[in-house]
Amino acid sequence: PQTASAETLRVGTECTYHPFNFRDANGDLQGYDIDVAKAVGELIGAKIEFVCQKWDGMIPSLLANKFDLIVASMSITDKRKQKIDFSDPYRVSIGQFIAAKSKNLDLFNADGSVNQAGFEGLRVGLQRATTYDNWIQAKAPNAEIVRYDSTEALYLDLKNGRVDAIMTNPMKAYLKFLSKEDGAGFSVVGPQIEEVEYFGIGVGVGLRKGNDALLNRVNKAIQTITKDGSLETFALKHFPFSIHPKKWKGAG
Amino acid sequence: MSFDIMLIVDSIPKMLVGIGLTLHLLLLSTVIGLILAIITLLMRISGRWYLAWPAMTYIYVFRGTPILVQIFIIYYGLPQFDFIRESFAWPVLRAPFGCAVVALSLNAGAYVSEIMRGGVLGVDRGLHEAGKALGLKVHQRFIYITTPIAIRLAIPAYSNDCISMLKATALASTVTLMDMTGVARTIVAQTFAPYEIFIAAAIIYLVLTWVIQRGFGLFERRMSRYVKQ
Amino acid sequence: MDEGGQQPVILLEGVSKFFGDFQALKDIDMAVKRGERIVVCGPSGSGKSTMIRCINRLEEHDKGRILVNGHELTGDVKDIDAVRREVGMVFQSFNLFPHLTVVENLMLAPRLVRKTAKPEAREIAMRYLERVQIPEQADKFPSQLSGGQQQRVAIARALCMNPEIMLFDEPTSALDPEMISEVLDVMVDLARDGMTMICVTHEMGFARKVADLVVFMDQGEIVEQNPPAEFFENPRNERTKLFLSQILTH
Amino acid sequence: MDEGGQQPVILLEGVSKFFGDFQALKDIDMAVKRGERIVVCGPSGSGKSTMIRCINRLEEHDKGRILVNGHELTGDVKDIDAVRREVGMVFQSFNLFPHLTVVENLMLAPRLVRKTAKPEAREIAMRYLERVQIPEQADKFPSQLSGGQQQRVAIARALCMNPEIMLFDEPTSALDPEMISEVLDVMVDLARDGMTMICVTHEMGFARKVADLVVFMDQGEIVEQNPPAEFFENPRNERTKLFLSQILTH
Amino acid sequence: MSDIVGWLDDYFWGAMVVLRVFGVSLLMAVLFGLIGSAAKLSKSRIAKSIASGYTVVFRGTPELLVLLIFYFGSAVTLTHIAQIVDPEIQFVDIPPFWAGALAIALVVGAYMTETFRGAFLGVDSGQIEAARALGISNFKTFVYVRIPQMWRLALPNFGNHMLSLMKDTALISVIGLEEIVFVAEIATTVTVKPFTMYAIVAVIYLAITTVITLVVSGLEKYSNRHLERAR
Ligand SMILES: Nc1ncnc2c1ncn2[C@@H]1O[C@H](COP(=O)(O)OP(=O)(O)OP(=O)(O)O)[C@@H](O)[C@H]1O
Ligand SMILES: Nc1ncnc2c1ncn2[C@@H]1O[C@H](COP(=O)(O)OP(=O)(O)OP(=O)(O)O)[C@@H](O)[C@H]1O
Ligand SMILES: [Mg+2]
Ligand SMILES: [Mg+2]
Repeated sequence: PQTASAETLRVGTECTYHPFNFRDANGDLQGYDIDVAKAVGELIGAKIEFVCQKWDGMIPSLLANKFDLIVASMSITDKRKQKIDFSDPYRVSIGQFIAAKSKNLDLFNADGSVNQAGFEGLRVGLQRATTYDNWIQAKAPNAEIVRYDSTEALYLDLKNGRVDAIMTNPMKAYLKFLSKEDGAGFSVVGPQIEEVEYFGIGVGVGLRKGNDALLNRVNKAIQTITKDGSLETFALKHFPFSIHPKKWKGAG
Repeated sequence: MSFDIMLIVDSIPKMLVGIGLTLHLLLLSTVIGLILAIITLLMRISGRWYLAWPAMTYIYVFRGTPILVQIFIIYYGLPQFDFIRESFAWPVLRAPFGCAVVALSLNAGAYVSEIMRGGVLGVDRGLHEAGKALGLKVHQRFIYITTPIAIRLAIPAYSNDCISMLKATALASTVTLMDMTGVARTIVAQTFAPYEIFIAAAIIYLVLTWVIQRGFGLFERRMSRYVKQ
Repeated sequence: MDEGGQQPVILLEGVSKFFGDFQALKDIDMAVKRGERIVVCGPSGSGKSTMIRCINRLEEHDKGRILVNGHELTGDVKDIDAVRREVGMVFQSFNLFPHLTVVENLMLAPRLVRKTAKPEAREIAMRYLERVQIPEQADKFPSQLSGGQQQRVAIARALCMNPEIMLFDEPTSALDPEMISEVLDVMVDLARDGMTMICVTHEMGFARKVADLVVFMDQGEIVEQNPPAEFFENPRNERTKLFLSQILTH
Repeated sequence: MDEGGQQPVILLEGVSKFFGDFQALKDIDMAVKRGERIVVCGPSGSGKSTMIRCINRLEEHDKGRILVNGHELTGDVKDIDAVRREVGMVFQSFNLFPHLTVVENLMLAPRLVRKTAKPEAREIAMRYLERVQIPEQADKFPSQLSGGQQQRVAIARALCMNPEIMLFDEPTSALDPEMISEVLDVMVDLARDGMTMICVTHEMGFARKVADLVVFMDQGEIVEQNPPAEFFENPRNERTKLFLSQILTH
Repeated sequence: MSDIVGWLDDYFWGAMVVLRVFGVSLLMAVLFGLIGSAAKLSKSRIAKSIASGYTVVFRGTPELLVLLIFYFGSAVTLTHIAQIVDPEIQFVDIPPFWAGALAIALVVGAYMTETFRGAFLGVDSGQIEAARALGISNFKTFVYVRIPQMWRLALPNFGNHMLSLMKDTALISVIGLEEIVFVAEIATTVTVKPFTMYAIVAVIYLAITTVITLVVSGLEKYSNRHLERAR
């Protein structure tokens, strides 16, 4: 309907979630989310303009019309879906615990279920208003949750010993922390967690409700970049490994 | 988006969960700040440069930079150095509460010492001279003449400073503390209704401000019995 | 250490005082005997206040010698404390302690300096309040008194330390005309009782009535000093004449 | 509207003034003829200031009539502005505008009220500065002048509006003794030139020298009014006697 | 050092944002302060109570909250108002820069209201009487006598308010404006040197506040020149 050339879409993203969305030393935005947003923009013929927004204000800002799309590694959850719409997922949504090796934490039983005793009084750092927050409140209510405004602070404080463990995205953690000198004494604890009930069906693009035309165009674009291997290319640009599990079918 | 008054009413009780932490922060940092301020003031008016200069530098730096930046430097910045993490101060600096108290107290110390200095300088020189002429010694003049008058002169500014401190405790939410603002931000993250929730929080802060102001007002009136109406 | 008779209780010899480059006192000589009453007058800025402030070392003189009751005023703290105990001072602006009641104002120095017990200090205070005729104001705060009453309290406060010498720096010039007389009355009374006094004032009626000597200062110097009769009827110096004509014209 | 001859330029008839419940003026009657010089005296709080402040409506009276140069003082703004242009006032505390130089102080009202052009306003200002004998201070700020000089500037400032009548409220009581005479000299000079004046003052020498009538007030009432000779030599009322005795004692 | 160099230009642009917010909010705050103090000194009871409501609310609420409320709330409120006029309108918004500047200005303006009010009262009432006795109208008295004198009295406090305004700009990172705190945060994610990165922020703020302090004390000297004794 709209003429493609005239349209500008403002995209909200965190700008501090390395390597999904971040700013390099030149001041340019980079990352997997950014690549996805740009590709989507190109496919639907709109100019993309990025807006940096703190994580906990992401949805309120979208609702307040500070921008038109969220492309910020936001997992598609039922709770969020009550407020906003999501596109099809463009990557999986998983979480994992990370802690010092020396702590020898015993958080999960052999069958993969949660070992409540292991969480007793454990200080777990995570980012405010994330899927991890919801998961741990439901599954390990006896842990002490420490909420941060950004993920980067998580690694700093894990290293500094202010929290016993963190729950975060393992791909990001590997790249940013575990593979680095700082992360030498740390490792993942327990399996990757991807319960759809908490983590949703993956990470998608967020839109205000009642914008079905735009939603359809975004969905179509995501299907295209999933099928033509663009997503895989984007991922390999930032990670030394594929972030898309073999069984993940993506959109469509 | 719509505006929901009931949400404000409903969220106020939830927010009160954080009031304890807010008040705890406020109390501790005003008390420590007061002690720091007295030490700094005495250093400044000691007339010895090696005491006065550090005090002035301290005041200059802390009054010249935003508290938010101070909190970030103390919380995120200091652990960059290994020696800090191995020092005796680490148990305090390790906890976000400790960091917030340290930042707020240092801030209060700098401001309050200036307020007290204003009070001391506001004491009429003639009164010092009268004390001298009566043969009172330096410390007697300071205790019996300067201090009581300076305190009264400083109350209004000090009460303003306490209110600024209350407002500054809100910044603790940026270093993971669940004070009232921290709680409010978490509720926003769940309800996606920032407008209502933050207004509810503002209402509680306003009530606290009112209480503080009122308290100081009564104190000032008591201290000012001798001033002509 | 005791000097009765003709030994002066206050002796200034060649006293000079500088504020930066400005010389406020130029080579002042003066001798005051026990029981003498000196009135100092002169135009504004002539150094009257500076001189009497040097006598109880609220200012430090730069040259010359000042002896008060046998103590020489040097940097020595002990001498200064001794002198201040023996010299009472009354200021133009009263300088009562606003946060203390009248009687507390009077009790403060005896209690802190002389370590007098509280009931005794109170008794002394009440005695001097009666002397200045306002015992009924004892429990008010200074701000609740008229200027004349405040100045009388200030005089009583100085008397409570039982000083040998009283210094007055324009004690009535901040007062409304009708209050001046109530303060001067108290001072006349003191003078009659034989108190040694140096009083900076422009109240020439007072000078005539009680002064043994009127000292006229100008530009940091003592220009003329004479008994009042001589001083007023027969001023020698031109500057004195000019000053007297100005002050007495209307 | 023109009244020469014996018509009074200022007429107060049964004027009362309340501050809350407190009655500061009680049924005051007074008539001042052109060229007359009135001195008002009386104890503090007797209503002297209040009375002359009512005359140019710095206070509003509550009862009675006040006529100034034919204008009755009511709420009517036009009349008030007209009156203020014809009545100059000099305050105890000078009230010079501290942020303006002396000559700017003098020029302000002519320029703003009479719309006089700048060069002309300056000329007028300098004329009156010469009259009060301080033309050389024109470009200083008030704070750089002595009290006596400041008060002379204040008089010149009022004269610049070329008023018919001058009101003085204790113009010398904030001054040091030597400065009093320089201000009184200017006022005597004005009086000799035939200016209508009402002057609140305790300078009895001045009253004797220039006043046509001395008015004594107490507790909001005019207790006695008489020519100075009669007033000083032969006071009738007890309160007048008491007051005179207090003020002339020392 | 090499950690820092690549970020210097970001800090520079961040500092520009800070200065822009500072300039805009300072102008607005002075305006609010003058209006507020005029209202408080006026005889109108309504104006008085609106003004005191304004000062109570904005002096008693943490700046952080005011900022968040304005950032999120401006859209809601403006949209509501706009929809009354034209129901077709879906969203109205003010950009974060203006929301941030306005929020800070309202807070600081509340403090300035009190300062200006005090300064107006501090002008000796004798001055106003003298002007009235000379027949100068109320308005002209305000312009030629009260404002020039009030300004001098307000200056020291005004300087303090400028400093707090400057420091409040640190909070706008919370609503996503890319000023220096934000730059430090981003730089930390790459360099893992939080102390260094935030210390740069502190130094920049210290430099700016020092300049403000110097300017204010210069102005104070200038505005007090007529009080210097000339002897
Ligand atoms: N602390 C000071 N610093 C610099 N100059 C001073 C100081 N105190 C006094 N002066 C100067 O010394 C001179 C003498 O001052 P002093 O107060 O003794 O005069 P005075 O005769 O008491 O005058 P007044 O009648 O006005 O009280 C004046 O010129 C005054 O400006
Ligand atoms: N604005 C006011 N509000 C209330 N009471 C006032 C006011 N102005 C004057 N008064 C009272 O009115 C009475 C007369 O005051 P006024 O100033 O006229 O006295 P005065 O004769 O000029 O005294 P002084 O010699 O002290 O100047 C005093 O009791 C004073 O307290
Ligand atoms: Mg003197
Ligand atoms: Mg009066």
